[in-house]
Amino acid sequence: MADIISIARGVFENKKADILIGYTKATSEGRTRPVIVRSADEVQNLVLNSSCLNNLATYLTRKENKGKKVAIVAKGCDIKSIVQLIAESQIKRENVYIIGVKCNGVKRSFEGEDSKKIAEKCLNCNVRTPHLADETVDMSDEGLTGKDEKAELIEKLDSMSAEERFAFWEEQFEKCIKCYACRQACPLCYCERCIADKSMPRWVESSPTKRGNFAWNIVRAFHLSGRCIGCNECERVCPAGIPLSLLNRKMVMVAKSEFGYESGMSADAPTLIGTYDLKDKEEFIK
Amino acid sequence: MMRIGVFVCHCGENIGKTVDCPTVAKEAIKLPNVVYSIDYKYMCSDPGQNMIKQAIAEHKLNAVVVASCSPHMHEKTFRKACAQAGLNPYMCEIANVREHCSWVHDNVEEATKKAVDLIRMTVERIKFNFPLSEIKVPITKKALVIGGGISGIQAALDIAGAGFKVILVEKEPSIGGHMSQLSETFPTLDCSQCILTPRMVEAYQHPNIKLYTYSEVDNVDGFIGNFKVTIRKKARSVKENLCTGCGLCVQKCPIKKAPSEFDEGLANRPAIYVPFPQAVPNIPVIDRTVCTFFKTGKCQMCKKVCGRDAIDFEQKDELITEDVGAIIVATGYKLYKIDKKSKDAAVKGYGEYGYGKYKDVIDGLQFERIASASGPTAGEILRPSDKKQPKKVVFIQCVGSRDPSKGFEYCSKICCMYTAKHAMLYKHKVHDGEAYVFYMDIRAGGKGYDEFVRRAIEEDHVKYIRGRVSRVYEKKGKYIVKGEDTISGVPVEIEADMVVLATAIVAQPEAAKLAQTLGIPYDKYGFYAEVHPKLRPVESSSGGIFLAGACQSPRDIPESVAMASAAASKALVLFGNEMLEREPIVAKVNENTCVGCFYCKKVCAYNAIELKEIKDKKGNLVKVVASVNTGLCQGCGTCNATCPSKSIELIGFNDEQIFYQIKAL
Amino acid sequence: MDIGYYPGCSLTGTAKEYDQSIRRVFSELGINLVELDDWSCCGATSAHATNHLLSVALPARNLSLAKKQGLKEIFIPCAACYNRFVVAKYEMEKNPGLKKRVEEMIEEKADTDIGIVNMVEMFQRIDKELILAKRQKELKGFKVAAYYGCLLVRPNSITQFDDAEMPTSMEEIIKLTGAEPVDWNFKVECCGASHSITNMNVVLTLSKRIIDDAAENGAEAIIVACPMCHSNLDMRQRNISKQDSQHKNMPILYLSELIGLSLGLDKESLGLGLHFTDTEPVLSRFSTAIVAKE
Amino acid sequence: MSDSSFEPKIVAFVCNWCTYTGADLAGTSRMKYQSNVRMIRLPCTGRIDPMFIIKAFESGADGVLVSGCHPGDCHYTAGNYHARRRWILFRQLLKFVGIDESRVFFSWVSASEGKKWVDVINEVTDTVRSKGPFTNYQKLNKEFTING
Repeated sequence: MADIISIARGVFENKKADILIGYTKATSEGRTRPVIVRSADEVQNLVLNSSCLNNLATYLTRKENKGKKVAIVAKGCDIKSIVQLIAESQIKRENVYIIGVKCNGVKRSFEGEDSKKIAEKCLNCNVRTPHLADETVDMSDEGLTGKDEKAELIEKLDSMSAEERFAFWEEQFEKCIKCYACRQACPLCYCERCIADKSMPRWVESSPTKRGNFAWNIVRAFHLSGRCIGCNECERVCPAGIPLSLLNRKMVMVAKSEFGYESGMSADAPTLIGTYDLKDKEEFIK
Repeated sequence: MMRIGVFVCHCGENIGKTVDCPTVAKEAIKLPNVVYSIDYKYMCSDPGQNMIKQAIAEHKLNAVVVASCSPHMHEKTFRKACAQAGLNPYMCEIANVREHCSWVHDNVEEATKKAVDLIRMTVERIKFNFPLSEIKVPITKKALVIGGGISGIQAALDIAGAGFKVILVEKEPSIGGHMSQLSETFPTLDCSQCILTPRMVEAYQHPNIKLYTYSEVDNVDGFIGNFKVTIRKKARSVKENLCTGCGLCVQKCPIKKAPSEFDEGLANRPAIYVPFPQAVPNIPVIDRTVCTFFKTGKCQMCKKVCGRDAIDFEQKDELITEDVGAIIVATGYKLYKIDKKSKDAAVKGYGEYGYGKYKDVIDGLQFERIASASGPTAGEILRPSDKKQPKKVVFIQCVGSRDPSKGFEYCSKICCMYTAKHAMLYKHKVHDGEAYVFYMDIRAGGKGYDEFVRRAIEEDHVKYIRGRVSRVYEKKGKYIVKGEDTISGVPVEIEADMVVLATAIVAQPEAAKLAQTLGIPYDKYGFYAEVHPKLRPVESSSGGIFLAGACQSPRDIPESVAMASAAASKALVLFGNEMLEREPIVAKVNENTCVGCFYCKKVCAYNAIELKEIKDKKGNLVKVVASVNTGLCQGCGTCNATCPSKSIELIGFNDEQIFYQIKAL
Repeated sequence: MDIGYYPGCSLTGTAKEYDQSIRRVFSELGINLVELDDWSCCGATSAHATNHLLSVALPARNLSLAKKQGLKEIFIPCAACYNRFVVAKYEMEKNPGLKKRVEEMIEEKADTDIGIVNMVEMFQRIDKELILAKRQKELKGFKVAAYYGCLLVRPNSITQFDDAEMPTSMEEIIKLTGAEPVDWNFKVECCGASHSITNMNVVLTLSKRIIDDAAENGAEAIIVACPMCHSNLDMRQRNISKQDSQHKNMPILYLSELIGLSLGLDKESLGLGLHFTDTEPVLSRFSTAIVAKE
Repeated sequence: MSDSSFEPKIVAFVCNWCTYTGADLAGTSRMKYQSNVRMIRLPCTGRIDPMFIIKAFESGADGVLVSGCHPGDCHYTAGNYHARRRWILFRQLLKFVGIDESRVFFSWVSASEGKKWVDVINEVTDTVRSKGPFTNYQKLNKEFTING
């Protein structure tokens, strides 16, 4: 199978795309960073390995990339977000050239102890072979292992009392500084004016107060309910170290258990929000 | 700068008794931006409305909060008053301190506190109201009438007579409804068919009326002034344009023993049949469930004898769409059938009366057929089991009606009258017969009604027994009717030859389904709900859909006809306008912030969300956003709640209004 | 399954066989009847006519006992007792003042959240398949009249059980035995109840009408779920015979006895020997009809 | 925790066509219920945004009720179905972040169910009263008033 550099070169030589979003080496050792490649001359710096953590799909909806034909290097999880973007009319399938990555899992983090562990999202991955791609590239790195600590934490939270759970989240959300990095990194937070920035009325208080932080984190998780594909970029970029993936994962689990729904699998399938079933559960409604 | 006036209504004692209105007014003036407040005995009265108008002028009010009854009651009244004083009507809001406060609470302190809270919330809300003007939509000046009984016929004739087109849909093969089954009508005892048939023919021949018999309404889209209706024309198996109604096929059909619906099972009809001789249209229909050809593929006798080649075994249901501006629902009633008691039936049933078990225990409509000159006995009173003349007949009223323990709570209204009529008709035909009526009490309100019942008792010597019947059982060829005479306080047993049950009037079995198709509310019995029981009795709460006859509650003929004309006039009021003014409660898109995810489009039940391209000065496409077709939008606001960035908002119930209403809690 | 059991006075005296057959049948069906400890009379047919407060207090005391003994439901096979209990419970729920007075009288907190189960409901709860599986004899061709009497179904707004005028639930239970319930006219007519002692003629007239109608409609036995109905219909047939030489004996069986017969229980354990009207004609019919087990 | 003098603040978000009208009927029938509820009228349950519930708690509510037309009865065809799906998700989210989801109530009350409305309100009020004030959230509110 061809390597990423020759594939990228082919993209430009065959005029498959105007630009290509991929990964390149970052200055610090062991890190990668996203890069936008505009011609075949620039492809030699592209890399592809288990340090390619970013979900590049988030760049697809950036204003400067709109209207262009974009090639993108995407792991299975990233492709799920591309699928979701198509389903939500944000991009057109024909405008994106997907270089799917056959992937055995990426690192949990760029550095530290976690860089030796496999990312938690990779443990239950069902798209190691891309489910939607124009061509595929093999990322042969392997050998990463690790435990799904978040799954255990969700179970623990579920078994707590409401009071204990509230205390847990109060402590977590208190750390939030409202930098909105979670939002910026999220491929599905593509609103031009987020509800958190709406001032008339101000549903979410702008200052990082406990109450505003609660409101923000709840609304973020709710707006991603039935949409989040679980790339966990929000959590990775959070400077305060809030375990945001717990919220999203919980809602993914709810979508699965209540509706048998999984987002990001097919752009033609009906979305969870926006449709209904006459048989939706209502045992909680009097 | 908002200058808000608060007007607190006592509603006589209705609010004033539980809510301390003067205190409420004093509290209201303390609220920010409230520059004027006052309480008054009757705010909706002329002087009350004038107070509002004067205050608007004198205090330069630009918003008005009226604390009074439910907005469903007087929102329009007060908004109109504001408009007359030059204030935009949508700058007036109601705080419901009657239905939701004074009437439901006892404690004056609590109710007063709640009233102040409700006003504060409304005041905070109104600060984010802005002037709106009505939306104008064109009107399709054509009506749909569902149901071809006397109500539907009357409504159709009235609208057609005013010069507008009418579509009349009837699910049976002929129009006429229950009235065509009746023998004579109370209180005049004139022949039902004699007065009905001319009306049926008139409806059939009217150039403005298009009749669809053997048809049902499958789907309704759209809204007042602009409905799109899908009508299912069921396969009649007879080509209407070819059939001359000669009746040869009916005569020759070898199947003779299908129970006649028209004769309530007391007589039989062929597989190809015309329900009754005066049917309109006089075109037969094949009952495919009994026809030999449809069962075995053989016979085709009707086809062989038809000189016009009008029989069409291949005919399929046909779907027809029609655009109409108003809909009149006149689907009528059914009699409660007590023999078939299903487990989940709304009522427990009256198995103890032996209906369905004894052939001579019949219901009111069956008696009508027996008494009718066109009926199975040619009008002679003969009992079904042995065709002998019954010498003693017991009539039992309120079978299912006014009986919360076993039946329905409501009164079926017409049974007192028709039972008196039945007993009279019986006595007129069987001179030596005895007629007994078991009743709870006699409800004979209506012109000439009580006189009619008196006549039955005094001139025709019908024996009225006040009390209920506990059981009817057969013993040695007689039906023992066990009951109680509550006036003498003794149990009575009557050995009758025939028993007639005045079973309850119930809604059509498919009433709820049709209501859901039409989007109109109905009560727990399946009767359609009027928007106001006194002042708007023929309007449903869905604009442009009107009610006539017994589909709304049990009705007799004069009432049904009156309702039908009233409903027709409501449709005509609508048709008197060129454009329809609609409340401007519709969604609006903020095109700057919309990113075109189109979740709003997914949740919209009215296809009111369209795609709009935003281009820059050079004509390059910048983005595609949502856009609201205000003609289609009905203002539910589901899009608003769904939109993640709140780039679509429902005018009149926008985010700021609700936000500040909550904040003022 | 455990359930509280309130036999009531009749079942310790005139209706011993009812008690006996109930205990036998339910133990066979795997139900543990926990007899209410220290139960007392419910006031039955006389209290409510003489002292209303007492008529509520008597069942209330027993309800409180049930609560204290940790019972959630009590099974009351006597229709008269059943009626008193449901009425007392209903009245206390509707009238807090009355409940308070009752509490003063019984010097206990009155509890109304105890479920009350009558004879027919008891059988309705048991898995049909279980009864069918345990059935030893199929009473096929045995025509019986299901007699409810007045107290089981009335007042219907309070008992909420079946239909006051045309009940059918007992028939459904009877069908499990293979017996055929007949369609008849007097299933909810009064038998005269406690007039048996004070004005026997009333009882004779009423009971005769009931038995005659059952016979006319082909019944070979009448099935009851009330000790009072049973004693009137069973015991008074001798007197009926004295007045009417044409009278043919009609065996009167408790519902529990009928089920017991189909479960193959012997007549002694069901107490069939304790009846006044001979039950032998019924018993002899089914001595050989053993159902093959799969 | 539950103070005997505590009277809960309850907000009801209701649809105009069914529940609001049902509550009107309770009024015209002169039925009585506890006075703690403050009702906010929306055209349809479809209009009721989860943010309303958050805002209600921020504004000091101890309990929230959301009520609309029964399935099949929606004046706008399907608003209540969309709402129902939304609430299935939102309830689970509230639960997971420790906001006692049993302070949020949902009901279908039709225009003819005045009695049901009375029962629902009394039940909601009694339940919330027995739970006591929603101190968790009010703690957050307090911090806000001091800082901001």
